[in-house]
Amino acid sequence: MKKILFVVYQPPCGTIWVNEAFRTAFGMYGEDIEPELLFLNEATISISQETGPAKLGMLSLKMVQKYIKKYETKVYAIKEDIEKFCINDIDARFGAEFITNDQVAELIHSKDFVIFM
Amino acid sequence: MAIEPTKTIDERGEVCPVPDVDAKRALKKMNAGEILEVLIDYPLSKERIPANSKKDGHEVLAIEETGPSEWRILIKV
Amino acid sequence: MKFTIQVMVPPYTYEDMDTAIKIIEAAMKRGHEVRLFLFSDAVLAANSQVKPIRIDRSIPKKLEELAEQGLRIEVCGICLDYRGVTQEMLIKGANASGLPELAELTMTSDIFVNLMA
Amino acid sequence: MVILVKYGTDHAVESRKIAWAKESDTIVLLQDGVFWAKDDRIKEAEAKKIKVFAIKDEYLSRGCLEKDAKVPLISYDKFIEILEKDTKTVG
Repeated sequence: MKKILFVVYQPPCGTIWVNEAFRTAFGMYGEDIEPELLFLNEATISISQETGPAKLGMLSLKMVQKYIKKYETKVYAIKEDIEKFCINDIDARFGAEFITNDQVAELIHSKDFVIFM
Repeated sequence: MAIEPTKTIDERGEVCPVPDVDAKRALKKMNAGEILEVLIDYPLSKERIPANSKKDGHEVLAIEETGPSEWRILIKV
Repeated sequence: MKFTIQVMVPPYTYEDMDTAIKIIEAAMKRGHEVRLFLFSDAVLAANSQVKPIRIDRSIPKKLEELAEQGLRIEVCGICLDYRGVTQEMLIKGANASGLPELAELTMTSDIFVNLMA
Repeated sequence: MVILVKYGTDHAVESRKIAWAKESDTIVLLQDGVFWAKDDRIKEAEAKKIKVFAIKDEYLSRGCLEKDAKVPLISYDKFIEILEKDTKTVG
Protein backbone atom coordinates (compact mmCIF):
# COMPACT_ATOMS: atom_id res chain seq x y z
CA MET A 1 0.00 0.00 0.00
CA LYS A 2 1.37 3.39 -0.99
CA LYS A 3 0.23 6.59 0.67
CA ILE A 4 -0.04 9.68 -1.49
CA LEU A 5 -1.05 13.20 -0.55
CA PHE A 6 -2.21 15.59 -3.24
CA VAL A 7 -1.80 19.21 -2.20
CA VAL A 8 -3.68 21.74 -4.27
CA TYR A 9 -2.96 25.42 -3.73
CA GLN A 10 -4.40 27.36 -6.67
CA PRO A 11 -8.02 28.59 -6.79
CA PRO A 12 -10.82 26.49 -8.32
CA CYS A 13 -11.96 29.57 -10.28
CA GLY A 14 -9.52 30.18 -13.11
CA THR A 15 -7.26 27.17 -12.72
CA ILE A 16 -7.96 23.51 -13.35
CA TRP A 17 -5.85 22.13 -10.49
CA VAL A 18 -8.54 21.45 -7.90
CA ASN A 19 -10.50 19.37 -10.39
CA GLU A 20 -7.36 17.71 -11.72
CA ALA A 21 -6.00 16.91 -8.26
CA PHE A 22 -9.23 15.15 -7.36
CA ARG A 23 -9.36 13.34 -10.70
CA THR A 24 -5.77 12.16 -10.20
CA ALA A 25 -6.57 11.04 -6.66
CA PHE A 26 -9.61 9.06 -7.84
CA GLY A 27 -7.46 7.31 -10.47
CA MET A 28 -5.34 5.89 -7.65
CA TYR A 29 -8.19 3.66 -6.44
CA GLY A 30 -7.48 1.20 -9.26
CA GLU A 31 -4.22 0.33 -7.45
CA ASP A 32 -3.28 -0.44 -3.88
CA ILE A 33 -2.83 3.26 -3.12
CA GLU A 34 -4.44 5.43 -0.47
CA PRO A 35 -4.80 8.96 -1.84
CA GLU A 36 -5.65 11.95 0.35
CA LEU A 37 -6.06 15.59 -0.59
CA LEU A 38 -5.12 18.80 1.18
CA PHE A 39 -6.42 22.27 0.34
CA LEU A 40 -3.79 24.97 0.73
CA ASN A 41 -3.84 28.74 0.18
CA GLU A 42 -6.40 29.90 -2.46
CA ALA A 43 -7.52 26.34 -3.18
CA THR A 44 -9.15 26.40 0.27
CA ILE A 45 -12.02 28.52 -1.08
CA SER A 46 -13.22 25.35 -2.80
CA ILE A 47 -14.98 24.34 0.41
CA SER A 48 -17.10 27.47 0.58
CA GLN A 49 -20.69 26.77 -0.48
CA GLU A 50 -20.76 30.06 -2.40
CA THR A 51 -17.69 29.25 -4.50
CA GLY A 52 -18.74 28.31 -8.01
CA PRO A 53 -16.47 28.22 -11.04
CA ALA A 54 -19.65 27.44 -12.99
CA LYS A 55 -20.73 31.05 -12.28
CA LEU A 56 -17.88 32.02 -14.65
CA GLY A 57 -18.81 29.38 -17.19
CA MET A 58 -16.08 27.03 -16.05
CA LEU A 59 -16.25 23.37 -15.17
CA SER A 60 -18.21 22.86 -11.97
CA LEU A 61 -16.45 21.87 -8.80
CA LYS A 62 -19.46 20.01 -7.48
CA MET A 63 -18.87 17.05 -9.78
CA VAL A 64 -16.00 15.83 -7.64
CA GLN A 65 -18.17 15.58 -4.51
CA LYS A 66 -20.02 12.54 -5.83
CA TYR A 67 -16.76 10.62 -6.08
CA ILE A 68 -15.42 11.82 -2.71
CA LYS A 69 -18.45 10.09 -1.22
CA LYS A 70 -18.24 7.02 -3.47
CA TYR A 71 -14.53 6.37 -2.91
CA GLU A 72 -14.45 7.82 0.64
CA THR A 73 -11.55 10.14 -0.20
CA LYS A 74 -10.07 11.86 2.81
CA VAL A 75 -9.90 15.66 2.39
CA TYR A 76 -8.08 18.10 4.67
CA ALA A 77 -8.22 21.88 4.97
CA ILE A 78 -6.06 24.12 7.13
CA LYS A 79 -7.81 26.16 9.84
CA GLU A 80 -5.55 29.18 9.39
CA ASP A 81 -6.30 29.25 5.64
CA ILE A 82 -10.05 28.98 6.22
CA GLU A 83 -9.81 32.01 8.51
CA LYS A 84 -7.57 33.89 6.09
CA PHE A 85 -10.13 33.58 3.30
CA CYS A 86 -13.05 34.25 5.70
CA ILE A 87 -14.89 31.05 4.84
CA ASN A 88 -17.97 30.75 7.03
CA ASP A 89 -20.24 28.58 4.89
CA ILE A 90 -18.42 25.26 4.70
CA ASP A 91 -19.75 22.78 2.19
CA ALA A 92 -20.08 19.56 4.19
CA ARG A 93 -20.10 17.48 1.01
CA PHE A 94 -16.30 17.67 0.90
CA GLY A 95 -16.25 15.94 4.28
CA ALA A 96 -13.10 17.92 5.06
CA GLU A 97 -11.17 17.44 8.26
CA PHE A 98 -9.74 20.68 9.64
CA ILE A 99 -6.16 20.62 10.81
CA THR A 100 -3.84 23.36 11.99
CA ASN A 101 -0.87 24.57 9.99
CA ASP A 102 1.44 22.86 12.49
CA GLN A 103 -0.22 19.49 11.89
CA VAL A 104 0.57 19.58 8.17
CA ALA A 105 4.22 18.60 8.78
CA GLU A 106 3.07 15.34 10.37
CA LEU A 107 0.57 14.67 7.58
CA ILE A 108 3.23 15.18 4.90
CA HIS A 109 5.72 12.96 6.67
CA SER A 110 3.21 10.09 6.90
CA LYS A 111 3.17 9.75 3.09
CA ASP A 112 5.37 8.07 0.49
CA PHE A 113 4.91 10.80 -2.11
CA VAL A 114 3.45 14.30 -1.73
CA ILE A 115 2.30 15.87 -4.97
CA PHE A 116 1.70 19.62 -5.16
CA MET A 117 -0.56 20.66 -8.03
CA MET B 1 -25.17 -17.55 -28.02
CA ALA B 2 -25.91 -14.60 -25.75
CA ILE B 3 -23.53 -14.18 -22.84
CA GLU B 4 -25.23 -13.63 -19.50
CA PRO B 5 -23.20 -11.21 -17.34
CA THR B 6 -22.90 -11.85 -13.62
CA LYS B 7 -22.67 -8.12 -12.89
CA THR B 8 -23.19 -4.91 -14.84
CA ILE B 9 -21.71 -1.49 -14.19
CA ASP B 10 -23.14 1.45 -16.10
CA GLU B 11 -20.35 3.99 -16.58
CA ARG B 12 -22.04 6.01 -19.31
CA GLY B 13 -21.51 9.71 -18.67
CA GLU B 14 -18.33 9.06 -16.68
CA VAL B 15 -14.86 10.07 -17.90
CA CYS B 16 -11.27 9.15 -17.09
CA PRO B 17 -10.37 7.71 -14.64
CA VAL B 18 -13.78 6.67 -13.26
CA PRO B 19 -14.85 3.92 -15.75
CA ASP B 20 -11.41 2.27 -15.56
CA VAL B 21 -11.21 2.45 -11.77
CA ASP B 22 -14.75 1.13 -11.30
CA ALA B 23 -14.18 -1.74 -13.74
CA LYS B 24 -10.96 -2.71 -11.99
CA ARG B 25 -12.57 -2.53 -8.54
CA ALA B 26 -15.59 -4.57 -9.69
CA LEU B 27 -13.33 -7.28 -11.20
CA LYS B 28 -11.33 -7.53 -7.98
CA LYS B 29 -14.48 -8.36 -6.01
CA MET B 30 -15.69 -11.04 -8.46
CA ASN B 31 -14.98 -14.78 -8.52
CA ALA B 32 -13.23 -16.79 -11.22
CA GLY B 33 -15.54 -17.62 -14.11
CA GLU B 34 -17.93 -14.71 -13.46
CA ILE B 35 -18.59 -12.15 -16.19
CA LEU B 36 -18.56 -8.36 -15.82
CA GLU B 37 -20.46 -6.16 -18.25
CA VAL B 38 -19.19 -2.57 -18.49
CA LEU B 39 -21.24 0.07 -20.33
CA ILE B 40 -19.23 3.10 -21.40
CA ASP B 41 -19.33 6.15 -23.66
CA TYR B 42 -15.81 7.47 -22.96
CA PRO B 43 -13.76 6.39 -26.02
CA LEU B 44 -10.34 6.03 -24.35
CA SER B 45 -11.78 3.56 -21.83
CA LYS B 46 -12.86 1.34 -24.73
CA GLU B 47 -9.16 0.74 -25.43
CA ARG B 48 -7.90 0.80 -21.89
CA ILE B 49 -10.38 -1.30 -19.93
CA PRO B 50 -9.85 -4.37 -22.17
CA ALA B 51 -6.05 -3.85 -22.26
CA ASN B 52 -5.75 -3.46 -18.49
CA SER B 53 -8.15 -6.33 -17.81
CA LYS B 54 -5.99 -8.63 -19.94
CA LYS B 55 -2.91 -7.41 -18.08
CA ASP B 56 -4.61 -8.39 -14.82
CA GLY B 57 -5.20 -11.91 -16.16
CA HIS B 58 -8.87 -11.63 -17.18
CA GLU B 59 -10.38 -12.65 -20.50
CA VAL B 60 -12.05 -10.04 -22.72
CA LEU B 61 -15.03 -11.77 -24.32
CA ALA B 62 -16.43 -8.89 -26.37
CA ILE B 63 -16.26 -5.20 -27.14
CA GLU B 64 -19.52 -4.26 -28.85
CA GLU B 65 -20.64 -0.91 -30.22
CA THR B 66 -24.13 -0.45 -28.81
CA GLY B 67 -24.84 3.03 -30.16
CA PRO B 68 -23.15 6.18 -31.43
CA SER B 69 -20.04 6.38 -29.21
CA GLU B 70 -21.39 3.82 -26.77
CA TRP B 71 -19.85 0.45 -26.02
CA ARG B 72 -20.43 -2.70 -24.02
CA ILE B 73 -17.41 -4.63 -22.80
CA LEU B 74 -17.68 -8.18 -21.46
CA ILE B 75 -14.87 -9.45 -19.26
CA LYS B 76 -14.54 -12.94 -17.79
CA VAL B 77 -12.72 -13.10 -14.45
CA MET C 1 15.26 1.44 -9.09
CA LYS C 2 12.12 2.70 -10.81
CA PHE C 3 11.68 6.43 -11.26
CA THR C 4 8.56 8.27 -12.41
CA ILE C 5 8.66 11.96 -13.27
CA GLN C 6 5.45 13.94 -13.64
CA VAL C 7 5.28 17.25 -15.51
CA MET C 8 2.20 19.48 -15.70
CA VAL C 9 3.13 22.84 -17.25
CA PRO C 10 3.80 23.62 -20.93
CA PRO C 11 7.23 23.14 -22.50
CA TYR C 12 9.16 26.24 -23.67
CA THR C 13 6.96 28.54 -21.54
CA TYR C 14 8.41 27.03 -18.36
CA GLU C 15 11.54 25.14 -17.38
CA ASP C 16 9.92 21.92 -16.09
CA MET C 17 10.38 19.87 -19.26
CA ASP C 18 14.06 20.85 -19.37
CA THR C 19 14.43 19.91 -15.70
CA ALA C 20 12.62 16.62 -16.33
CA ILE C 21 14.96 15.79 -19.23
CA LYS C 22 18.01 16.43 -17.03
CA ILE C 23 16.60 14.20 -14.27
CA ILE C 24 15.74 11.49 -16.82
CA GLU C 25 19.24 11.58 -18.34
CA ALA C 26 20.98 11.49 -14.96
CA ALA C 27 18.76 8.66 -13.68
CA MET C 28 19.16 6.59 -16.85
CA LYS C 29 22.93 7.09 -16.72
CA ARG C 30 22.88 5.61 -13.23
CA GLY C 31 21.05 2.55 -14.56
CA HIS C 32 17.53 3.31 -13.35
CA GLU C 33 14.30 2.44 -15.15
CA VAL C 34 12.63 5.77 -15.90
CA ARG C 35 9.06 6.67 -16.80
CA LEU C 36 7.62 10.09 -17.67
CA PHE C 37 3.99 11.09 -17.20
CA LEU C 38 2.83 14.18 -19.09
CA PHE C 39 -0.23 15.80 -17.62
CA SER C 40 -2.23 18.92 -18.48
CA ASP C 41 -0.31 21.39 -20.74
CA ALA C 42 2.84 19.26 -20.51
CA VAL C 43 1.29 16.89 -23.09
CA LEU C 44 2.37 19.44 -25.72
CA ALA C 45 5.95 18.23 -25.21
CA ALA C 46 5.06 14.94 -26.93
CA ASN C 47 3.54 16.62 -30.00
CA SER C 48 5.68 15.76 -33.02
CA GLN C 49 4.29 18.84 -34.84
CA VAL C 50 6.05 21.25 -32.47
CA LYS C 51 8.50 23.37 -34.49
CA PRO C 52 10.92 25.47 -32.46
CA ILE C 53 13.19 27.91 -34.28
CA ARG C 54 16.42 26.34 -35.51
CA ILE C 55 18.70 27.67 -32.76
CA ASP C 56 16.42 26.37 -30.01
CA ARG C 57 16.24 22.87 -28.53
CA SER C 58 13.63 20.43 -29.79
CA ILE C 59 12.00 19.00 -26.69
CA PRO C 60 9.81 16.47 -28.58
CA LYS C 61 12.86 15.20 -30.52
CA LYS C 62 14.84 14.88 -27.30
CA LEU C 63 12.01 12.87 -25.72
CA GLU C 64 11.88 10.64 -28.78
CA GLU C 65 15.62 9.92 -28.43
CA LEU C 66 15.21 9.15 -24.73
CA ALA C 67 12.29 6.83 -25.53
CA GLU C 68 14.59 4.96 -27.91
CA GLN C 69 17.01 4.56 -25.01
CA GLY C 70 14.30 3.04 -22.84
CA LEU C 71 12.29 5.92 -21.37
CA ARG C 72 8.58 5.03 -21.09
CA ILE C 73 6.37 8.02 -21.88
CA GLU C 74 2.68 8.08 -20.89
CA VAL C 75 0.50 11.02 -21.91
CA CYS C 76 -2.89 11.97 -20.42
CA GLY C 77 -5.47 11.31 -23.14
CA ILE C 78 -8.15 13.71 -21.95
CA CYS C 79 -5.47 16.44 -21.78
CA LEU C 80 -4.57 15.71 -25.43
CA ASP C 81 -8.24 16.01 -26.45
CA TYR C 82 -8.49 19.38 -24.71
CA ARG C 83 -5.50 20.65 -26.68
CA GLY C 84 -6.37 19.22 -30.09
CA VAL C 85 -3.42 16.86 -30.17
CA THR C 86 -4.37 13.54 -31.75
CA GLN C 87 -2.71 10.21 -31.02
CA GLU C 88 -1.29 10.23 -34.57
CA MET C 89 0.53 13.49 -33.77
CA LEU C 90 2.42 12.00 -30.82
CA ILE C 91 6.15 11.38 -31.06
CA LYS C 92 7.36 7.78 -31.40
CA GLY C 93 7.52 6.09 -28.05
CA ALA C 94 4.76 8.14 -26.39
CA ASN C 95 1.49 6.44 -25.43
CA ALA C 96 -1.85 8.16 -24.99
CA SER C 97 -3.10 6.76 -21.72
CA GLY C 98 -4.41 8.40 -18.59
CA LEU C 99 -4.78 8.47 -14.86
CA PRO C 100 -5.16 4.70 -14.38
CA GLU C 101 -1.70 4.38 -15.96
CA LEU C 102 -0.38 7.14 -13.71
CA ALA C 103 -1.69 5.13 -10.75
CA GLU C 104 0.13 2.05 -12.06
CA LEU C 105 3.34 4.07 -12.46
CA THR C 106 2.92 5.50 -8.96
CA MET C 107 2.33 2.07 -7.47
CA THR C 108 5.38 0.55 -9.15
CA SER C 109 7.73 3.50 -8.53
CA ASP C 110 10.47 3.53 -5.93
CA ILE C 111 10.85 7.25 -6.51
CA PHE C 112 8.28 9.74 -7.79
CA VAL C 113 9.51 13.15 -8.84
CA ASN C 114 6.68 15.62 -9.22
CA LEU C 115 7.38 19.04 -10.67
CA MET C 116 4.62 21.08 -9.08
CA ALA C 117 2.39 23.26 -11.23
CA MET D 1 11.88 12.97 2.75
CA VAL D 2 13.35 14.82 -0.21
CA ILE D 3 11.59 18.14 -0.68
CA LEU D 4 11.88 19.90 -4.03
CA VAL D 5 11.68 23.67 -4.08
CA LYS D 6 11.38 25.22 -7.55
CA TYR D 7 9.87 28.64 -6.92
CA GLY D 8 11.57 31.71 -5.47
CA THR D 9 11.69 33.27 -2.05
CA ASP D 10 8.38 35.19 -2.38
CA HIS D 11 6.36 32.09 -3.22
CA ALA D 12 3.84 31.37 -0.46
CA VAL D 13 3.82 27.61 -0.99
CA GLU D 14 7.58 27.13 -1.04
CA SER D 15 8.09 28.95 2.27
CA ARG D 16 5.46 26.69 3.84
CA LYS D 17 7.06 23.55 2.36
CA ILE D 18 10.39 24.61 3.86
CA ALA D 19 8.76 25.34 7.22
CA TRP D 20 7.13 21.87 7.27
CA ALA D 21 10.47 20.13 6.67
CA LYS D 22 11.82 18.09 9.57
CA GLU D 23 15.16 16.92 10.86
CA SER D 24 16.85 14.45 8.49
CA ASP D 25 14.86 15.72 5.48
CA THR D 26 16.72 16.96 2.42
CA ILE D 27 15.70 20.08 0.51
CA VAL D 28 16.81 20.35 -3.11
CA LEU D 29 16.60 23.81 -4.68
CA LEU D 30 16.06 23.91 -8.41
CA GLN D 31 14.89 26.45 -11.03
CA ASP D 32 13.92 29.70 -9.23
CA GLY D 33 14.17 27.78 -5.97
CA VAL D 34 17.93 28.39 -6.17
CA PHE D 35 17.35 31.96 -4.94
CA TRP D 36 16.75 30.42 -1.51
CA ALA D 37 20.44 29.42 -1.58
CA LYS D 38 21.37 33.09 -1.09
CA ASP D 39 18.61 33.83 1.43
CA ASP D 40 19.34 33.92 5.16
CA ARG D 41 16.07 32.12 5.89
CA ILE D 42 17.53 28.88 4.50
CA LYS D 43 19.90 28.90 7.48
CA GLU D 44 16.86 28.25 9.71
CA ALA D 45 16.30 24.97 7.87
CA GLU D 46 19.91 24.00 8.33
CA ALA D 47 19.63 24.83 12.04
CA LYS D 48 16.83 22.21 12.17
CA LYS D 49 19.38 19.67 10.80
CA ILE D 50 17.76 19.66 7.38
CA LYS D 51 20.23 19.15 4.55
CA VAL D 52 19.87 21.74 1.79
CA PHE D 53 21.41 21.60 -1.71
CA ALA D 54 20.99 23.70 -4.84
CA ILE D 55 21.41 22.57 -8.44
CA LYS D 56 24.63 24.26 -9.55
CA ASP D 57 23.79 24.92 -13.23
CA GLU D 58 20.46 26.51 -12.35
CA TYR D 59 22.06 28.63 -9.65
CA LEU D 60 24.85 29.92 -11.89
CA SER D 61 22.56 30.41 -14.91
CA ARG D 62 20.54 32.89 -12.87
CA GLY D 63 23.54 35.12 -12.35
CA CYS D 64 24.17 33.93 -8.80
CA LEU D 65 27.78 33.73 -7.68
CA GLU D 66 29.29 30.61 -6.21
CA LYS D 67 30.74 32.61 -3.31
CA ASP D 68 27.26 33.81 -2.28
CA ALA D 69 25.81 30.31 -1.93
CA LYS D 70 24.94 29.44 1.65
CA VAL D 71 24.33 25.78 0.69
CA PRO D 72 26.35 23.23 -1.33
CA LEU D 73 25.85 23.35 -5.10
CA ILE D 74 25.27 19.96 -6.72
CA SER D 75 24.89 18.29 -10.13
CA TYR D 76 21.86 16.31 -11.34
CA ASP D 77 23.94 13.18 -10.80
CA LYS D 78 24.26 14.00 -7.10
CA PHE D 79 20.53 14.82 -7.00
CA ILE D 80 19.72 11.30 -8.24
CA GLU D 81 22.09 9.90 -5.62
CA ILE D 82 20.13 11.77 -2.92
CA LEU D 83 16.86 10.28 -4.21
CA GLU D 84 18.34 6.77 -4.24
CA LYS D 85 19.03 7.07 -0.50
CA ASP D 86 15.75 8.72 0.53
CA THR D 87 12.93 7.65 -1.76
CA LYS D 88 10.06 9.57 -0.16
CA THR D 89 9.45 12.79 -2.04
CA VAL D 90 7.59 16.08 -1.81
CA GLY D 91 7.42 17.82 -5.16
